[in-house]
Amino acid sequence: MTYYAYLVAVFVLLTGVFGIVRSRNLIHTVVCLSVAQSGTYVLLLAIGYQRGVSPPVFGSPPVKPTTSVTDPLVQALTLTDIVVSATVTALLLAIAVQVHKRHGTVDPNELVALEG
Amino acid sequence: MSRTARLMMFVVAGGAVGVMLVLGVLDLPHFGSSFHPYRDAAVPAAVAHATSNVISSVNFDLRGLDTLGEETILLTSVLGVAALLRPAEDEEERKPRRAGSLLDMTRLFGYVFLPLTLAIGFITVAHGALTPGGGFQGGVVLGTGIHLLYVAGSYHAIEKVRPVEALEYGESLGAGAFACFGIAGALVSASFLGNILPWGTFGELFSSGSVLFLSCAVGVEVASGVIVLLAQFLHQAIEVESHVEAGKA
Amino acid sequence: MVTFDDGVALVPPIAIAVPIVVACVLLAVGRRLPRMVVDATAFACAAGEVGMLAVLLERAAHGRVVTWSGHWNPKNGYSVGIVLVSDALGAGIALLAAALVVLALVYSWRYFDDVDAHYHCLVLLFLAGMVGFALTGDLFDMFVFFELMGAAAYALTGFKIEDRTAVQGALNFGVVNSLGAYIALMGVGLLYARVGNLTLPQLGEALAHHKPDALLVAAFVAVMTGLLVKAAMTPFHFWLADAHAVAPTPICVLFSGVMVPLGIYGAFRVYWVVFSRVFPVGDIRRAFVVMGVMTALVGAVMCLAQRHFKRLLAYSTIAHVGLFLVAAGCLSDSGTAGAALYIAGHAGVKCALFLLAGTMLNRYGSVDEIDLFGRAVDAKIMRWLFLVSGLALAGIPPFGTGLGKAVSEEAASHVGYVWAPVLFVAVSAATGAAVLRATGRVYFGLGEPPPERLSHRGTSGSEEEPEVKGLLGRVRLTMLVPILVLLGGSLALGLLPGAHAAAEHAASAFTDPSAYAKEALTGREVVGTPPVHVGNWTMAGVLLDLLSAGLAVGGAALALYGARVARLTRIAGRGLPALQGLRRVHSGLVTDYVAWLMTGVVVLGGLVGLPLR
Amino acid sequence: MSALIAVALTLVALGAVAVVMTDDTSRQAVTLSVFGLLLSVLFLTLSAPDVALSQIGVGTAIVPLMVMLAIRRTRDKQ
Repeated sequence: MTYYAYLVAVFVLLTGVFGIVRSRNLIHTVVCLSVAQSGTYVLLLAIGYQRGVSPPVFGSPPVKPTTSVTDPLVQALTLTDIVVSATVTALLLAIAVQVHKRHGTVDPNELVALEG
Repeated sequence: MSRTARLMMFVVAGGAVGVMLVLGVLDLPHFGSSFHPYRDAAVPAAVAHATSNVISSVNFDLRGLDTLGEETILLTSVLGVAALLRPAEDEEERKPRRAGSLLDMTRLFGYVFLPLTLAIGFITVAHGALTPGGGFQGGVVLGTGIHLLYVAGSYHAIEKVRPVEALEYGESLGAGAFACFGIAGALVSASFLGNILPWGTFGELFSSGSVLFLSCAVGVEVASGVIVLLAQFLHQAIEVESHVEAGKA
Repeated sequence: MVTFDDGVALVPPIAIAVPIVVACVLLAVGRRLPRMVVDATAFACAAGEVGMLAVLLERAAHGRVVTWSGHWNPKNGYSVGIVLVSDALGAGIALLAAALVVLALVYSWRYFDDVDAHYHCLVLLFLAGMVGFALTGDLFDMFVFFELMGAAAYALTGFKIEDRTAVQGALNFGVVNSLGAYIALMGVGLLYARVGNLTLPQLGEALAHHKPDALLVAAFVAVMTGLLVKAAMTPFHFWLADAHAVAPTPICVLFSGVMVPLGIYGAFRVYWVVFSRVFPVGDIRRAFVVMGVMTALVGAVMCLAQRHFKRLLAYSTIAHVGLFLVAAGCLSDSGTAGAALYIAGHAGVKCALFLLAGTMLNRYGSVDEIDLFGRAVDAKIMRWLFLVSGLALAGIPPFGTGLGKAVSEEAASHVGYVWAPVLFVAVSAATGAAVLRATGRVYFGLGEPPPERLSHRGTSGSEEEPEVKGLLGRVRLTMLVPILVLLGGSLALGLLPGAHAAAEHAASAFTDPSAYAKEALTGREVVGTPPVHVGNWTMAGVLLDLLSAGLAVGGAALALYGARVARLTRIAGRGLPALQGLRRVHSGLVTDYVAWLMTGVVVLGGLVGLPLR
Repeated sequence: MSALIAVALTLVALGAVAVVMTDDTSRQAVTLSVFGLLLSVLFLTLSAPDVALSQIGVGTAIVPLMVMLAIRRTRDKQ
């Protein structure tokens, strides 16, 4: 059990990349890119987890601050990562919509404008 | 490269990368271990600035520059989407057909939950320094909440409520306020993005000084950014008809 | 002189925040302002950036400027805040970015007609990302500014939405760079788990003299992958030709001039500060040099095979990236100094060439060498500018490119790679020959008119959409001045007496991780090595430069008139299938590029990890 | 507690495979939304409430909505 979380993180990253390589639709490529990125969420939060301690928030049920809590930094990094994922996904979806307008198709294998 | 050749290359390369990463991951400290030196330093630092939610303290106080970069990425992407989905010469708008039939229950659901979601959004932003949540999460809830009007009412209803241009002000106001606060902190107390506002007492609503201010700035920016983003995609999906495609389809 | 709370220490964060504030103001009120005011505001902000960063560079030349954001100065060597460390090379490449943005904004003055303030906001946010990436001393902060640069670059690449190659190039660029960044983030996660902190000095100190185990190899390869995808090292380079060939001309200037070199700067910054005391130097040197040679050769061959002038320049950038990797990959002070000089000199010449390509596109509606045969013989000024730039690209003295090439050749042979001068001369001659061949055909009408069968091969440049409504009568002054300034800058770099000595001094600070960490964590100044007094040009360097310029002219002549010589066509015929194979590999499909990216990670992992077995 | 984490991890891994293998464009937005929900559940079990809330907002609501609208825009109009 000790390494299962890290292995799932690597598995999700590679699954996402596999999705990109086999995709037949640019929208699906962008979706698989965000799946690949969620591999990094799992790795970061697994690194920050500590067995049997509460989250580092002392306000909801007001509790005396203690340092036996899970790591706040990985959660801040994952928050930033989720924002980056959402925004880059939105940008790439907008580009994919434009590719469909100009090329009439979203199948990456039929796009031949940039060969050679 | 043919599709099968590409998949073969990926299977070989992906497998080797997987082996490399797994070997690397096996040297990590055990899952759930208590080795977290940064947490041992961050919790006292957050408590020193009277911030109960240590994650918001890390986000807006200890590592404020990361969050400035993150909000600028959000601003850049919304700007990029607006630039990329701007009407091209060979496109014209067409008014969407009458909306389809709508269950009364969905209409009720929409109108009941709309004020509720907006309230939750405001609370999440305001209590960013106390309870889980903060500027970003609250902004997301606010941004999506307004679209319940689209679920309950119709596309016209939502178009009236969210003037896209006014929301660009909200977005640039939020990101600009964050950056200006950083510069002000640097000029006033020689500390860029330093926590120079009064910290208040631990556990109260108006505690944690600049964390609350920056959290609200981010809330405003994220809410308007999300609405402008969804407005662009809704506009593309519903209103714009491109001659290129019309000709081809 | 290390300053935690000195005035200059506040310049780096303010230099990052100012473009963001101006971009927000332009976004809010841009719609109402006349186009002229928007241009002037963006120009003033970029000029202000140049001023601030010049002051920072002048101070950083004497010693690192350290800024802990938010007053979180380290207590007994540990801090929870983010540090910005500006040494001479960091401030220098940030200044280069700001200067190129100023020139790009001057060039695009009244350049796009249908654009509102969004274009200027994106350029300013792109500048903020580049300055942040250059000056930060925190590993995750580098990832954040890396993504900020990326987001602005994807939107700017696809800005000409009516051009069907632009949108496809932007998508390839976006998917490949983002995937590289996410793989780098995995590496950052591994490092954080091992050390418990994210700032480069604290990572370096904690890992110093640490036995390189599987985690450090995986983390090093992952972080390097993200940075070297941005630096367009083979086999991560495919996105660059697609993105450069289709982006608006002022944006290509920013891509080739400073964004790609920032990838190399970031890779070697992370290597020197964090990993230089972990891995044996020989293995990493071999890895960088092997990948550098591959990149240089692929870039040079593809550059000669292009007919689309902007794609030709993009592959020339890839070839030069290979040379920078070999120079900096020598992991020596003089190698780093040579790479720094070569990057600065190359930035001036390559950006001038991209701006010239922009004038070609907007006067003749195409950048295709075959279609425009002899069309521009009347352009008196342009033809000589093209000629000078082609020779400068080949490294003719006294241009900065020649100086950088000479210093890099000397450093590489000093470290033991005696064959390096041959590679440097051959590759820079090849890129110079390609540019001179294109110039000869379009601006001088030399060589036979191309036969019909040549006209269908590869991506032709005639599809590209001109960026100005209606073709220009003559070249506007706002387009000519930046070209002259860029060529003049590269020339000045070569002629400046202290250039080489300054680069050596800056390189010695760049390649010293313990001084970097001590100054960042304790604030006590570390006396750097005394500035070495070395002349700019050596006889051997000048001769090699002249040789490569001569080979470039010879190569161009060969390409223009070679078809007549029967024996030559036979040799060319034999080499054709290999070239066709290489060209088919550059397929323009993002699915292929991602498969190649994973192969690149495996090759990098093998080069770094296997020797440790 | 760690049994719950193991279950959540397995579901996330299966969710990733599901999203990657759905070629039918109409179902991609839904599977992505379910995957976002599974990630939120995993984050809760790893005691990271802030991140779970953010993932629910972004990964379950906004990104799938944008994907659906993009797919609707790029479906060839008969």
